Amino acid sequence: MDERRDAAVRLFHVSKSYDAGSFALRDVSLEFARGEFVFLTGPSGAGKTTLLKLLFAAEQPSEGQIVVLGRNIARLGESAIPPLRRRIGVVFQDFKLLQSRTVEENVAMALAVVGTPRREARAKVFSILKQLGLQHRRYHHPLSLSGGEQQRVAIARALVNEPEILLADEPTGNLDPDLTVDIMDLIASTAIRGTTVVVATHELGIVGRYGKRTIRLDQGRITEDKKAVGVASGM
Amino acid sequence: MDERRDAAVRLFHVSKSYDAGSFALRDVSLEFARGEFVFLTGPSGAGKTTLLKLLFAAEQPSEGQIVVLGRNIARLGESAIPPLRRRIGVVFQDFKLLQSRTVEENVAMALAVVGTPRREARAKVFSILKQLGLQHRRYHHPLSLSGGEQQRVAIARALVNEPEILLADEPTGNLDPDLTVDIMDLIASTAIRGTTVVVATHELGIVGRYGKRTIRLDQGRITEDKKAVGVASGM
Amino acid sequence: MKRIGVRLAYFVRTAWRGLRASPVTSAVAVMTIGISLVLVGAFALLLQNMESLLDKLGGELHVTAYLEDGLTQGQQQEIAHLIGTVEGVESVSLITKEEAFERFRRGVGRGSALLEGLADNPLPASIEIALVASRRSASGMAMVVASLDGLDGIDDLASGQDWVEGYMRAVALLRGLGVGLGAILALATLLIVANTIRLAVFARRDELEILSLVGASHSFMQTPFLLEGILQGALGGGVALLLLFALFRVVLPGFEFGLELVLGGVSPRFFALGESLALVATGAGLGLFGSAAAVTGGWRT
Amino acid sequence: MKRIGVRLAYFVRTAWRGLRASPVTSAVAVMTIGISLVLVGAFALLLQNMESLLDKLGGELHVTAYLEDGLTQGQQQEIAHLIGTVEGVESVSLITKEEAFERFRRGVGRGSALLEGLADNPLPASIEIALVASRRSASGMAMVVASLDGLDGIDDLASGQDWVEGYMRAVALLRGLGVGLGAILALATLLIVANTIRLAVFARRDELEILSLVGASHSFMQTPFLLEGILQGALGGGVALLLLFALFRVVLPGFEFGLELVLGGVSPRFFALGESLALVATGAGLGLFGSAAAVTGGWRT
Ligand SMILES: Nc1ncnc2c1ncn2[C@@H]1O[C@H](COP(=O)(O)OP(=O)(O)OP(=O)(O)O)[C@@H](O)[C@H]1O
Ligand SMILES: Nc1ncnc2c1ncn2[C@@H]1O[C@H](COP(=O)(O)OP(=O)(O)OP(=O)(O)O)[C@@H](O)[C@H]1O
Ligand SMILES: [Mg+2]
Ligand SMILES: [Mg+2]
Repeated sequence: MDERRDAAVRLFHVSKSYDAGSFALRDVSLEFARGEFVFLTGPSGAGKTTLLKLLFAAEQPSEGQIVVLGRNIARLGESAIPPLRRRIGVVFQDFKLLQSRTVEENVAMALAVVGTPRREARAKVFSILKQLGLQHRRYHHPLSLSGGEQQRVAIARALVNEPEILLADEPTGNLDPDLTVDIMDLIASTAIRGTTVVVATHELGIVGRYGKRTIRLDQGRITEDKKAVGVASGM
Repeated sequence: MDERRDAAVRLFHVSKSYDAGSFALRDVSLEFARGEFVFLTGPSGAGKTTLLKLLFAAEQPSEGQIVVLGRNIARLGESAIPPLRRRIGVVFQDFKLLQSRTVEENVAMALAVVGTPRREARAKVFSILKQLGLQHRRYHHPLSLSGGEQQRVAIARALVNEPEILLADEPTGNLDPDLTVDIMDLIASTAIRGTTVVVATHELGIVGRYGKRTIRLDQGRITEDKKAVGVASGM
Repeated sequence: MKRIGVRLAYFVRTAWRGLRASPVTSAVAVMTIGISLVLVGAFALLLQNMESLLDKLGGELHVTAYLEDGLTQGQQQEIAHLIGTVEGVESVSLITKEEAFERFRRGVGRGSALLEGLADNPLPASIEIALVASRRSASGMAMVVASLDGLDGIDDLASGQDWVEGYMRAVALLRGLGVGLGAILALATLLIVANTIRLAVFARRDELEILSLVGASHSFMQTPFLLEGILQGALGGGVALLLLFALFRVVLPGFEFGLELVLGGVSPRFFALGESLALVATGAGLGLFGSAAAVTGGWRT
Repeated sequence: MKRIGVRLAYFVRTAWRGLRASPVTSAVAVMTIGISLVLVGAFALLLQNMESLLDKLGGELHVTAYLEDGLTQGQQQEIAHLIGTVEGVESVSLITKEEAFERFRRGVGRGSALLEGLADNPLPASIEIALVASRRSASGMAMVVASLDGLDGIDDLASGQDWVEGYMRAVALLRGLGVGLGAILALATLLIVANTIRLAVFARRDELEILSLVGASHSFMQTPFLLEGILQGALGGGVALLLLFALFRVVLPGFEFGLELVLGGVSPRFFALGESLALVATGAGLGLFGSAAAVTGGWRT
């Protein structure tokens, strides 16, 4: 947060409307510093997922400007989106794992895309799976995993590439309390190493535990932006 | 719980092993009365989903006997499974909604299967969606819903048919705390009306709030079976 | 009773929705069936018309009985009548010496000039004997020849065995090729159609999984797919029929002259109503078969 | 450089896994391409052999110059030589009076008995003039006839215009039918193949969606599918080639006699190496086209 002066993400008066007349996001302005850890909370349908989707260019804003890692999303050509996405890790609310591939192959997809040689990729995948307590499941297919295991595979895929930004949508919704703490600690540690982390979650217990910056959305508007408690940015 | 003497579900020394050598469930014996409300908890990979899958015959036990609504699952022929499933509502951990159908059509699938006339079906669907605060989304497709909205559609589909047994796997994982309480109250109310309800969940807060019977699984074994607090069975 | 009505309505509605929900996939199936049936149908048309040509050629097969010189016209006619009663003979026609000469002159063509130098007509009168269809083979002919042999007034019997041999082989070749190619084509069509629908169903396996989970019986899940298959097949058959008719009406007349050469004066005939319906029914059958094959692939959870 | 190697390896691996992961779907595509190419290929074979038959028949087309009576052999040869130099003439061959009579006798066949009564040979000597390929038409023939007309020693010129007319029409009909049916067949094949692969890709849209979400570029996502298409197409082409060869070797000999009737002595010829490779390449092209069409259907998120 100190060395790099530019923000990782900037939103200027961003609105998003899927259907004419209703807004999933309305006039949102925000700035996330590099290496910052941010919680996104709010009731179901508040626009959390929508906000994350805008950040990795899965949706285009209806109004306003979004600058991610120095690039203006609204002005991005088709061909500029993939390179941007390779610098962003995303944990999807519905995991989006490929049933026909093993756990290892699913995680390795994120590495194949950036051209990592196979041997190197296997080593990286093994190491991240081990951190998530999944190394013994690496040759299984997602369908034969429990919900929590699948969620961890999704997290592994998002982290394996050491992304500059990590977007996590409800990353612990299927985890028990103990695992939740383990995984959130892992995610938090990436922030210490300089990754900007945005976690959308309903679990206020976790939010309280970490004392990080917390942005609350309701009906597409920011209703609260609570600064982090204390100075340290990752413990 | 008083009028009907027979149990809704009985498990006798049930084990389930997907891969030789490892057990997802191990020597589980249980009995759920009709109209009983049971929480199933335990860490990720404990076997909660596996137990639910056995109850609606999505998997066969490796050992032991399972009697559901008077039928022995292990001895059920192919053709006897559908009629049994029509008496059981299931909320899946991954929702299992059809992206190509509207919310209304997704919920109506459970009614079409039992041959409910169309007009009647529409009325029932509307009523259950309204209870879940989703009536305005009934012509939307699941992809255009937030995670929490999709979860409620899955709940609606499980409930619309007034099943004798309701199995819910992590039904509030994508809901914010307020909605969670609303939905859990709705689910609990079905138990009062005589439905046997089994809810697998990580959220110990909810479990505590309702003071219901709570079965804790760990590595496929029952490690705790806490009886309900008090007498009333649904409030 | 009411339940059945509800269910039927559901099946039809679901099948219809299935068709509309995946228009590209459905169009592919219809088109595949259509194109395949155009090929099969064109082939059937060709065979059918070829058969009439063969029939016509077969009608020209005959045994010739050369009569002795010096018979009166009455005697000749008597012999002709007698031959007409022999088993296996369909009809007879008498060729007088003069007619024979005239035919020969025409047959020789340009060289006929040199016939003018002939003083006398050396050709005999003859009787052309057409055979019933079942005797139109080398052996059948030989039987007829045998039963005529030795008849009074007949000098010689010629059955053009060589030609018969060739004709019979050509018929066998064409029929064989026809049936063989037709069978290959039909098999290919069946495979392609079944697999196309299989893929289409595969693309909708989510739906089948969910239906199964909410307690749908196998027949409940399968019926709409089967209906869809039948409908797609029938549509494909209809498309094929229209295309064939268009080809027949629009394309063929341009080749009229050439066709005459190929078909030898047999004017080409399109399918009758029954055959047209059979084509559509074949399409429906293909669709049903394809979707049945696709749908019985086991999909428990 | 290293990146490119890594990437290439990835593409090949992914394409191969794609083929193996959905063996049924891949087999369907290969089979569809194979069957389609068998039809197209059988047709091409037929056309090719028919063309040689037509060529052979065309080679028999000729203008006949009947020579005046009473020329010496030397004079006749001189005229033949002269005619050989005329533009449009490919070759000439002299038929003496005796040869002409012998031919006529053979041509008449059974009726030849009556020629024995002739005292004198009334047939003229003639020169048969074969034309270069470009002149093998009614008008081309007329031009040659015109330039020979009035030549000393020539009594009459006959070009068998009627026959030429019929021949030319038959050729036009067959070529037209050939090209027309071939085009329809090729189009049908293209459609079926493209749509089969389209369905196959459709069945794997999840993979494309996820790849896109983790930042794969379009070319990165498409290349394995295109490779797969090419591979399936080439395999289909190979299958077609084998099937055709089997048909050619195993099935045709059974019809040898009949074939001779149809092909008129032209012995059937299979594809040469180049043509065989072209068939496989056509398959690969079809596969590439099909997967390209399937893959460029837009799949952002
Ligand atoms: N693709 C879409 N098309 C139309 N409407 C959409 C689409 N995606 C989201 N919406 C709507 O936009 C609103 C915000 O959705 P969003 O998914 O951002 O909510 P959320 O905060 O992630 O909720 P949850 O906690 O339930 O996941 C919701 O009302 C939703 O129905
Ligand atoms: N189809 C399958 N094939 C093989 N192994 C399986 C299969 N389904 C589940 N398992 C394994 O069985 C164990 C229990 O899985 P289950 O899904 O029942 O856990 P769970 O309690 O629901 O966990 P979670 O809270 O993470 O959803 C896990 O270790 C899982 O990997
Ligand atoms: Mg969301
Ligand atoms: Mg589970």
